[in-house]
Amino acid sequence: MFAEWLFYVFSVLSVLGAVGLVLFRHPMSGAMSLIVTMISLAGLYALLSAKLIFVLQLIVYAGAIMSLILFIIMFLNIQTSDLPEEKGKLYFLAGGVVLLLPIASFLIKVVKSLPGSEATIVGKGFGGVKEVGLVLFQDWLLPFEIVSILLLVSLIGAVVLAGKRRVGK
Amino acid sequence: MIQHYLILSIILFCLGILGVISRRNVFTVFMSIELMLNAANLAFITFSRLHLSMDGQVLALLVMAVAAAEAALALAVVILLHKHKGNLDTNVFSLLKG
Amino acid sequence: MEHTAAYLGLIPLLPLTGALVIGLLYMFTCTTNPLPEKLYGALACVGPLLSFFLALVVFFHLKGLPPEERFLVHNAYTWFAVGDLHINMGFLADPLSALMLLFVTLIGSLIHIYSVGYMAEDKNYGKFFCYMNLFLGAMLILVLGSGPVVMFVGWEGVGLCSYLLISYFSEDTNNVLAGNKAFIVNRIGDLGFVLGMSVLFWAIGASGFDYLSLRANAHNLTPAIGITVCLLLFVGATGKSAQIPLYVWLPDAMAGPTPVSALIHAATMVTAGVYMVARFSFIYAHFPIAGSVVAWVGILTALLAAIFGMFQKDIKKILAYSTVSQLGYMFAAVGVTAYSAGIFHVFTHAFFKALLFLGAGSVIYALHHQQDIWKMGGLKDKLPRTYWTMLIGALALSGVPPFSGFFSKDEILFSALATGHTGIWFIGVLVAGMTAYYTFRMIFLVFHGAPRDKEAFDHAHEPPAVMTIPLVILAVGAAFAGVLNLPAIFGGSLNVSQWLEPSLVEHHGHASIWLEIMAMLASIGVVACGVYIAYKKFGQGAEEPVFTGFAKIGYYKFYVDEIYNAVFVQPYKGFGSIISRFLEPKVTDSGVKLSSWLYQKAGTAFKALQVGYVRIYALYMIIGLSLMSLFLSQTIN
Amino acid sequence: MFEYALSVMIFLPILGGLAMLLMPISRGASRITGLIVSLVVLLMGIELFLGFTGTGGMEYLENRPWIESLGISYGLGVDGISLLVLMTGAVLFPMVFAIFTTQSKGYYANLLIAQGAMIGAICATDLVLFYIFWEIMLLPIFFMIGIYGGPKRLPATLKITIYTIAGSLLMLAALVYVGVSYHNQFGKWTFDIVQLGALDLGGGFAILAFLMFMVAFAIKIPLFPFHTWLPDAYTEAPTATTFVLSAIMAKIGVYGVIRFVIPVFEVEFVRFAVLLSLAGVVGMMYCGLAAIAQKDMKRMLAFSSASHMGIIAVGVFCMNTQALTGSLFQIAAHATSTGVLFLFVGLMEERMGTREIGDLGGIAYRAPIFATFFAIAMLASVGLPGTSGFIGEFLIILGAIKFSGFIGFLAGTSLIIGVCYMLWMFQRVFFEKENDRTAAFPDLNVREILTFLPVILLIIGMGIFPQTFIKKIEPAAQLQIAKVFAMTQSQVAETTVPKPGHNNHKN
Repeated sequence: MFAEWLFYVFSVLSVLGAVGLVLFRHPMSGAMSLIVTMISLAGLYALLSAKLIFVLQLIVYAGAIMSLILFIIMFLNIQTSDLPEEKGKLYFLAGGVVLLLPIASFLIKVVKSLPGSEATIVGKGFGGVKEVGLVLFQDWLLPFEIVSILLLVSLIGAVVLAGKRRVGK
Repeated sequence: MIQHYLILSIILFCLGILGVISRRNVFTVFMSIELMLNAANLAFITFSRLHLSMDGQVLALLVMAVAAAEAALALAVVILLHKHKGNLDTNVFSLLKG
Repeated sequence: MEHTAAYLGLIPLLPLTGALVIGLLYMFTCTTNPLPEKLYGALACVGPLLSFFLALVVFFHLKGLPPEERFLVHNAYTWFAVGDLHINMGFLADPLSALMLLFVTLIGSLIHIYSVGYMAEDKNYGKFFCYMNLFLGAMLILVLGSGPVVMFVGWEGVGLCSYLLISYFSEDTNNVLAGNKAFIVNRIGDLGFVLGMSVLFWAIGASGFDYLSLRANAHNLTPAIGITVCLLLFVGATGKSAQIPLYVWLPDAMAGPTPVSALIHAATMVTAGVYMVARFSFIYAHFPIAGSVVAWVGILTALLAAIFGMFQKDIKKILAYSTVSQLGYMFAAVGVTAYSAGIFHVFTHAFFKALLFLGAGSVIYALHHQQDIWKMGGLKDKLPRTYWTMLIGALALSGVPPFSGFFSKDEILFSALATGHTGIWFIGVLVAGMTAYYTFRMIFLVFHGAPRDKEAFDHAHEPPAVMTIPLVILAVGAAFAGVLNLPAIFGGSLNVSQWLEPSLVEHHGHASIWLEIMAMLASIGVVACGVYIAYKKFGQGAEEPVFTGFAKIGYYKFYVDEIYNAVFVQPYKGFGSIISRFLEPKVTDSGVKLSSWLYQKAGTAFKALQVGYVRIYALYMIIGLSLMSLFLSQTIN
Repeated sequence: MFEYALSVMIFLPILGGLAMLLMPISRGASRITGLIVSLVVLLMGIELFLGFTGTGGMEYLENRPWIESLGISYGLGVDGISLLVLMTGAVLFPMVFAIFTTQSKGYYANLLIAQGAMIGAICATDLVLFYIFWEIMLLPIFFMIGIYGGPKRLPATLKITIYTIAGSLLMLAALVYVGVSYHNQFGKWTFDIVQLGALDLGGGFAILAFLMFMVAFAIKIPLFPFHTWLPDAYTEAPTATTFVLSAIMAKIGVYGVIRFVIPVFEVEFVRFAVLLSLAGVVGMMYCGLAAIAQKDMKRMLAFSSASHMGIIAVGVFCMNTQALTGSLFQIAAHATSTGVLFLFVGLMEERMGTREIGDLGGIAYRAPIFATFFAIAMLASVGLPGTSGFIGEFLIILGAIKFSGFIGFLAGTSLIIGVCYMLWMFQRVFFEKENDRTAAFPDLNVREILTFLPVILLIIGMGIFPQTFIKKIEPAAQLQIAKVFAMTQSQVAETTVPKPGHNNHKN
């Protein structure tokens, strides 16, 4: 019961954060509201007994990635005048909603047809570091390694892109 | 109950799409994509709980790694964009125009 | 017998080989080191003379057989065979083709000899004789062919040679145009021939498509098909033999060298149509309606050409129209089923018309290519041999007894009367008078009176013997050939007609002997009038008149050429231009142009969608997904 | 060894051409290579012709399963229908290499590839295999027109591409339909043409598929009104390509109709025969009339070629042995006459730098050998007896008369129409006064004489001894016609007997 209550709180918060992201004009406000969503999602992960992911969501997403974004936003020192004028935003929003409604309703229909199940918290033996780690390093070893290469490539890529260019080229 | 998680995931995903197609601010677009990734992660984890299998969580983990890589690259691009064009409008990128 | 039959293939082959040899020699040497003319002349005469000799052998062989067995067939090989259609490259000698064979090779040889002299100054000597030999070969195939298809080979072959020889002096555009005209008009006729053959084949050709089999099956023809076949074949004949409405090419064909006019456009090729109708007598005789059409077309052509002939001033044009006119007679004859009379006229006409042409050639040769009779005159003393031989020819042409033309023409007119075609007889007699008039108009203007062009007159001289000897031989033929077919009232027994009997299917008319004598006297009287009028007007020398009224229209040949030009040629060319300037680029091609235009427009339209903003592309994806979802939602539940 | 003759004839030129492209050899060496390869193919073709027995069935069969799950096989064979088409493909190519000495390596390589693909299309007995070769055959043609063509080559290439690709795609669709129908009726997959003959098609889809096939072939033939690519493509293409297009590729269109359309779609074919033959006749007259208004010799010949193809098509649509045999014979005759005329025009263009009829004149005086050869080819093209052109034309007209008097009459007018423009052109080019340009025209040299002589002799030989060829093709034609009639007769019998409840199914 308490878990259910928590679920509604987190979901409302996350939706509000997402709506904020879409609506706020300044990216700084958007980022702040996205952090709300992220943290709420972390809560939801916890409700789903995914302990490791709950931690990682907080550390990696809400912590690392979002602070990187915030850092860049502040680094660029974005003024309101730098922001693009978004005149047709409302039309796009309204149109987007109209277009997304059928998709969402279809997906929801699909979800509804799935077998229902209670989401009670599972204790030991599920979602911990050990369980995830076992699966990750046994069944998912190759994707894991590929992702590590991807990270390396993006690291180098970011350095090359953002680094100083020699003049004249 | 578990279906509500999935519905929430759908809603968040749609909001992410909405952000991508309606906003011209690079940061917002970028963050909307992050939102969509998160929505997907939520679905993964919900299914992982539903089937009591770790695979979904592993996938979510990988998605996070990819998101981090993406963030690094995307932000580098944003910096470049700002350097060259002086603003943050996605409409500046119109090289795909036929 | 087998032995003689094998000669049949050889007869056309000899001149063809001659043509090949001369042609190759000429082709490879003419631009580098031309060979001597004597060589070409000698080579050219060998083939025709040998053919003539072989023709004699064949003729006498046939003569030695009983009348009903007088035919020789030589099938060289199967030409082509498809389904029921089985065509042999076969040659048939029967009385009809043997007679044709004889005079074609004889006159052909004589004209070849004559040409050796006449063409002496021409630089393309070899080419000329190559064509002449080729022509003779084709003509012999035409005559000897054992079936219509083989005949058609010769038929088209002579047309080709006619084209080549008419446009022989090809540097002058008019000559080439005349050649083109001849070929194209002939082709129109050939279309009739081909269609006629095809219809005939599907009707009765399945069990053999040669004359003998066709003749055996001719009774199976229904009237509708039979008449169609007759008329279609006759279209072919009008083309080749210059009858209404396709006669227009023959006068223009005089652009060729004079021996060509004599050989091709007077003696041999143009009579092919008559020969063909006679060959198909087994069909024509069954369908008198078709025969009447042939006869009327023939006699009207005779009349029309005679009218034109009275007003011409070019000596060769006069003879050309006279040829058309005489051909009309022949068709009148074969139309009223008097095939032997028609063929006999072909035979005599070949002599006297070749004679007249060669004589005219001598005159032209003597006057250095002057062809206008109003620039001649008084040549009687300068060219005595030419004069006398031409006079014999003129008398024969006019139908003055006892020259050959009288007998053959009279036979035709009497046959018309005897079969009840009074109208044809009447026109025929009228034309006889007109013929006499224009023939003697020519003779008087050329040979009598005072010379009109003094300088040319002084330089005129009798041509060499190689040219005059053939004249003399032909003159003998023209004078006495009639004896071969003396009718009963002169104590003869129609030898030629009897000879031809086995080849033809004839219905003889019956008429009293008094009628025959009356008719004969009438035509002699009319001819005499014609000669007299000509003598009165031109005998003592006359000045060139200025044509007015009817004479002018006659001189301009009723403007038929102009009308044809306006009605057929110009629209034809116009169609061509319309198609290539308007229809092809604007209408027919519009389908492709339209489709490419549509693609372009659609491309422009879709280009507007390609705004270049990624988020808009994402929007398109969403639109697609949305539509798919709408569709898929209906499948759920 | 000789049982793989067809495969060798197909792949030797293709591989030779590809190798030529890859290898760094000079243009002279590539010409010699091309000449040798095409001569080998020629010799094999002659050997094949002599060994051909002409019983009406397929000979030199090769059959190997290829894509077994769909019943597609690598099947080759020759019968009377394809024999003469194959011979034109094998015999005429060496001339091109012998005459045109100054082209580039790619040009010669493309020619070789085109030859191999054409022979493949001619020999294929499997519908899919045929389609593949049919498409391969187009590629070198596009390249040759697009790269080596005249000043307006790009629009011409675009036009021929649009046309032929459209046709090919329609054919592909129809081909799939045929395969699927066979699977539905007999429960197995095959594209073998002999087995497809057993198909019993009916209904609107069959008509649609038939029309798709017909459009594809009509474009290639080309049949009125799908001919508009032809004048542009023929005019702009380099001479050798025009030669290949007119002498061989157009014929494959006609051949395709006989080989693939008639056996499968007998009923539809009979139903549309009148319409199709009318299209052929109208095209013949239309292109013939257009030819007389042309100022460019090559363009005139292009229209003339289209005109002749119309008459050949009529022979196919008349559905009797004579007309069909005539068409098959005329295919070879037309290839030798009009094809060679194109080569002559190419020679003239090479020597004098112009093909405008108005600029020429008097060539016959300077170049009697050339003029004689030209005249013989021209006379064959107007169907003069004694040349190859007559036999085919006569048989076609004869057959057309049986089919319908009206069509026969119109077909017969080709006798007149052809001669009009040809004589007009001959007069302007070979007769009349010579000018500075033509006065310098050199006659054929020994090499050229030796190249052209065999074909000129062939033109005359085919006119005088046609039975040599006809006896090899006639049984196959007879068989084909017999099949059509057997099939349609049974169809008619079926439809006339009323079957309750099934009446509306047919038609």
